[in-house]
Amino acid sequence: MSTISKGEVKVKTITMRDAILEALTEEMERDPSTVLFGEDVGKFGGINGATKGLYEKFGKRVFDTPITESTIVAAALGMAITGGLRPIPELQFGDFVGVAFDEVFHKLGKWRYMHGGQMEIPVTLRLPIGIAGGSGPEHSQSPQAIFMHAPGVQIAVPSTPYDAKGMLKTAIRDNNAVLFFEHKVLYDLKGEVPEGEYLIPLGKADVKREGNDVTIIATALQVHTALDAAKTLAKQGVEAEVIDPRTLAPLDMDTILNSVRKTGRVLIVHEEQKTGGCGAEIAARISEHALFDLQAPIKRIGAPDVPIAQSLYLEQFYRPSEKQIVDTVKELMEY
Amino acid sequence: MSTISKGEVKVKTITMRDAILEALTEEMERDPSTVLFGEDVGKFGGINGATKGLYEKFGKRVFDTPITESTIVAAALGMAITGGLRPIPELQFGDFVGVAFDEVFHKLGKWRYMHGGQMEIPVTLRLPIGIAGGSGPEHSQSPQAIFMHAPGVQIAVPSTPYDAKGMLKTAIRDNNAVLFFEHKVLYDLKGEVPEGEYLIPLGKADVKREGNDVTIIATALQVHTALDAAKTLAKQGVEAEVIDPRTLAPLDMDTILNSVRKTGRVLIVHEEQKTGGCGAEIAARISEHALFDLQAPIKRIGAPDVPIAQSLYLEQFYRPSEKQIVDTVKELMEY
Amino acid sequence: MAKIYQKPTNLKDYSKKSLLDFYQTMVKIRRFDEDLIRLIQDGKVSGFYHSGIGSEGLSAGSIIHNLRDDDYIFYNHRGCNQKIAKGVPLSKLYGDFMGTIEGTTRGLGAGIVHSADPSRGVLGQAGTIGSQLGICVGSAFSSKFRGTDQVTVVYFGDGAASREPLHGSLNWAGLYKLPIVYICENNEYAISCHVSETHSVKEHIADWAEGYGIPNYVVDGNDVVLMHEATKEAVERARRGEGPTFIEAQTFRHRGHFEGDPYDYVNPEVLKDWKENRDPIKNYKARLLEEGICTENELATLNEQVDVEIAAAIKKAEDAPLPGPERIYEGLFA
Amino acid sequence: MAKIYQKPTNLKDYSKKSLLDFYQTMVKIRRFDEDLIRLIQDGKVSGFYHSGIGSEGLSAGSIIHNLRDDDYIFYNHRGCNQKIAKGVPLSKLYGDFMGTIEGTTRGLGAGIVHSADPSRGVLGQAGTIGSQLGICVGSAFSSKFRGTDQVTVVYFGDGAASREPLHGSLNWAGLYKLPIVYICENNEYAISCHVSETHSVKEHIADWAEGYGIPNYVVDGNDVVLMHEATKEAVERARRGEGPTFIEAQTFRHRGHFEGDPYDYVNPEVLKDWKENRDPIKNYKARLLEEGICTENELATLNEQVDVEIAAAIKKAEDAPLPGPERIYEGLFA
Ligand SMILES: Cc1ncc(C[n+]2csc(CCOP(=O)(O)OP(=O)(O)O)c2C)c(N)n1
Ligand SMILES: Cc1ncc(C[n+]2csc(CCOP(=O)(O)OP(=O)(O)O)c2C)c(N)n1
Ligand SMILES: [Mg+2]
Ligand SMILES: [Mg+2]
Repeated sequence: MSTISKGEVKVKTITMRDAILEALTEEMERDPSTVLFGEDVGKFGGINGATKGLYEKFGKRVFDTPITESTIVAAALGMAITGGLRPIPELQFGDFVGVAFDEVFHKLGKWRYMHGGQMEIPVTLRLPIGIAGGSGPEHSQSPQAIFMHAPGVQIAVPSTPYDAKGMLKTAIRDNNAVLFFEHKVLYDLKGEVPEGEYLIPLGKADVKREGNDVTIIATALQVHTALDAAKTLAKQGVEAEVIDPRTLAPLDMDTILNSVRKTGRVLIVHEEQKTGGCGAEIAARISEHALFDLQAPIKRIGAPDVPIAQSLYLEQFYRPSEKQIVDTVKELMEY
Repeated sequence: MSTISKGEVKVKTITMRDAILEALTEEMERDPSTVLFGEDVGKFGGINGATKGLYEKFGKRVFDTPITESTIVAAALGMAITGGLRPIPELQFGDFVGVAFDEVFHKLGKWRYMHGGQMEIPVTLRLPIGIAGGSGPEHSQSPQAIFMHAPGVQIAVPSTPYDAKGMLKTAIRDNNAVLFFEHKVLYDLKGEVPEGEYLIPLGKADVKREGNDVTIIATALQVHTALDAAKTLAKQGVEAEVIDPRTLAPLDMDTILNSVRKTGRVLIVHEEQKTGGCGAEIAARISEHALFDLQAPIKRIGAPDVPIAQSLYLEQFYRPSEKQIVDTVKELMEY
Repeated sequence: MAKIYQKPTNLKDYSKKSLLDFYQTMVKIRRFDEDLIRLIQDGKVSGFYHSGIGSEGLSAGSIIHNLRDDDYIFYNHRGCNQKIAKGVPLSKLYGDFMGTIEGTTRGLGAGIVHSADPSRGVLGQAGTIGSQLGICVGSAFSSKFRGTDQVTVVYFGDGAASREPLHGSLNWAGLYKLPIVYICENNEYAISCHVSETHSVKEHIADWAEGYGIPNYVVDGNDVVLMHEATKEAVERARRGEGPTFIEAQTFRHRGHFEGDPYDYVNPEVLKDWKENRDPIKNYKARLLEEGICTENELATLNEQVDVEIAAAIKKAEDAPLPGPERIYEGLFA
Repeated sequence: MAKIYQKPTNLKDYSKKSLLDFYQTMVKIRRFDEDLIRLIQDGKVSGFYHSGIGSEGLSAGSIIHNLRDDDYIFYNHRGCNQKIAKGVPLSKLYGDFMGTIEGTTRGLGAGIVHSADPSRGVLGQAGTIGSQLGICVGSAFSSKFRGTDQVTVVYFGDGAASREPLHGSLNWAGLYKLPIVYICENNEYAISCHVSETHSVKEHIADWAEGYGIPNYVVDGNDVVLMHEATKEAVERARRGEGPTFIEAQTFRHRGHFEGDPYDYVNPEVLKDWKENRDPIKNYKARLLEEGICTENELATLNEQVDVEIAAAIKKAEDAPLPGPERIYEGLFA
């Protein structure tokens, strides 16, 4: 970790893993009602190392559970509704949300509402996602888009250490359920994070790059692919605006629509399968609210609509590439 | 059941429940490897009565299971991959697909592919859906749209007795997984069904009404609301084309796009929550493939993005209404 | 395996008030249920209702004079038995069924599940039967973590017991020695299926708990005093920090699974026997009189009090307005 | 509760060939694994690998001369032990790891799960650990329904056993008397957690099966002959239509959970003991020699055969091409 001073604010360059660890540490220090649990999150420090040292620091507030994703999430709900605890469970892979689906989609999302608003659900469920190192069809997915259809759950998908830290801290303090999706490739990505406390609100998109020619909306790892593509495009005279929604629920359509109204061209890029990915809802909203601002069809790039092969060689063909983005933007510019 | 003769083909007027029962009966008679199981599907005949008499007819090929949705679907997969059986499981409410989500989304959809295409998955999972009689947030949902994001599963959502029978027979014979969503209100809907065998292919939309002014794409019960609205609109000089996709996967975009190119105006209506509903993907595809044919923004009507209240009085405000459709179409006609 | 919890109970161990509390609670539960069925028949209540008539002893016995307001329960979907015993105001329950703003959900409506009253430890319930088995470990964990002696009692049917979450729940409960009392309301049927058709057990459902090292027993749930004592032991064990107990309480439905169920899958002789010879209220009343605890008149007075309370509750619930359509947009997020 | 399956085994009950088959299968499993680890270290194989070294006795003993090609297995995610014992060609397994078209998935790649060989009853495996517990009831139901005497053997770790599906699985298996042999590979750890930290059991994991009325026992999984006999009883019971058996087989990982795991959460003394004194191959070899079944030379010859077979398999897998990118669009639907 390197620390440099930028004007007044001291900033340091750390990985997203460390940013997450900082957020967890600070919030657990701040609020003694936080508890963190999941498989191997204790002494072992989590299979992605994102909870390293927390057990040593917080003792019984950090504990390993049996391999029981469904019970883990149900227990988090049960803890939350006593009004006494603020649970931060982790699933080892976001893919496993499938075995706790009823608990996440129907219980975390609906318990408060369906019981007349009498309880709060301050649960932050951490879910590592993404294609990384040949992990195959059930350990590589990005299942976040499904939960846009789930009333009552908030969806965070950070793309940088800075965002991850600020959003995770907000998520933990929030009195409603947050699904916090962490792309595994990003754990090792370094970025600047200021010293000291800051919070990032949920529901505020971030314009990662400004541009007037085309709007690229990208999430998670694809924010970086999009930024790379934008650099390449700039050399060719096309200025792309890159927007990271950061949360899919709430979804900051204002930022997106403002950009679309400016550029008239839209490309949405995500790693989850194209069909039914977050791009579907975003495109649909644009086509409802900014149709006449469009100068070109709305394009989406997502993974192919097939399960993710385990082969390290083949998995590269699932991940949207810089070239795909550049080519598609060029296509859009022809309208 | 009334039987009348229409030209050569004899047709009879029966409920969708009976149409489903006929399809099940015919296919179980045809293929001795079919087995049907679920909670109370045997002697009791299913809580919706859709399997009445099958136990008496087919004996051990129809059986009641413990309350174990996750095991029910897993068992169906296990039976299928032996190459020996063609399972037709039922969940009592489609909402419960949440407790079998991993089995449906990841196992039924991916087992064949991820094992290199070596096995077949001839499973037809029947799932009753929809707002009906004050059943509340966990017994009223229409969860089908989520599965558009699931590679490897086919999604059938019939709206008439005729479609239900023909599609269910096709689904049962298909060597891939089909999720068969049956709207509970439609069980009592009557419609004409021909005597004798017929099959309806999966992946073929049906134009339920022709019209040149606006395209209304609707599913399940909403097909009928849309047809009612179309009648009202016709009186006001607006001719709506009503398209029922019938299957969401495969999705027959050709039929939809042809209509959109003709009318230039699109309204998508479904009972599931608007955000992330099937309308999102359909709108996104239209905005990619027929943007310049549009004369008005793409509109969607779905349930509000909140859990479904249990109150019979309140639940009416979730279901898209004829008035909403008429009003929205009129808005579209102003462009 | 599971031992049968059987012993002579002695009414002399109880104050008269306590004994009459058991009685009045059971009567209140039954009358509530009967009147709700009438409201359904009158078309004033929608949705499906699963009557709890016949199992009042189980709920009254386990809760009354065992649980405090700050103890948690997760009720079953059969009747409002446990909610009533735990003290949720009747008008609020009727309000939920009628969808008026008097209901605990302030007009969203609740049927057999989704009423809640956190101030009385009633933390709601799931529509996916048996899901409470996972959730209850959380509330119990919370009490233990915070160092209170609050107990969580979770009710579930024989059918719900077969759902997969039971395993995760018993494992966590045993492992972390959570203060949970599992009460399996075994009425022999899950909708149309008899337990013998759907459950693989050594002898009893409670046997499933044995492998986890969780104390377990089978008790006649229709004997309100015995049920009380069986639960009392379990609650005390939990309060002492000694972990969970699994109680299988035997009972039977007097009515079908839901109102409207033909209920033709049950042997009429068996049903008759349960109604005539094993009715928890009838038998308890006979015992109170037989052992000279009170007079017929005293019981009649208690009944009348219940009638008055119920009539007032129904009126209050019915008089309250339905919410406006905007209600559906309220309260999704805190 | 669960009884310990312990008895003197007599090598004289077996043909020499059978005894050497046990030996050679174990050696083949270990060499396969060692060479795979070498390929990983050489960067030729990606993904994570969970080595099965140390547990060869369990797989070889349970499968060899017990199961037929048409019996089904659902393998565990640890090593390729059961797949190899069931006869899946080694080149196809290596092909899966390397992602060449020689693999059972014809180039999609498979890691520790997703190899399949239906012709040998290897019906694949799920990435969500323990999901095989639900799926296996389906294959067993199918055999029973079709009136065959095929058996389904399902392997799963101690950790997987704690997942919720176990309950649904044991209940169905007991209820429908399904021909399933449950083999719980208890190597005491699930990643970093010792069973004592995650499992609430009376004494043994196998105790969980008792409440379902399912015969169950605990066996030393590192004694290949004992493991064989324990499984044989269970397989025969299943073939006779008498239903499932639950076997908890004790063993230990020689290596970390995955290649790269520091494996520092295990007491080095304990690990040393398992490696030195309880290695299934080492002990069995000593016994073969001690009881005069064969000579060192004969065993060396068998080892050499294995080396040759493995070298050829690796070459075949490596020589096969990677598929083209279009491969990912093939085979989603039948
Ligand atoms: C996950 C799930 N599966 C099925 C149902 C439908 N269902 C509601 S009650 C019931 C029977 C429950 O039986 P039991 O637990 O014995 O309770 P009882 O009705 O007998 O009191 C079923 C199958 C449900 N609500 N949730
Ligand atoms: C549902 C699910 N949860 C968690 C994991 C991650 N995971 C893979 S192996 C493993 C440990 C399994 O332990 P055990 O069953 O004892 O098998 P062992 O690795 O010891 O052989 C875990 C937690 C998974 N693959 N699936
Ligand atoms: Mg019951
Ligand atoms: Mg293990």
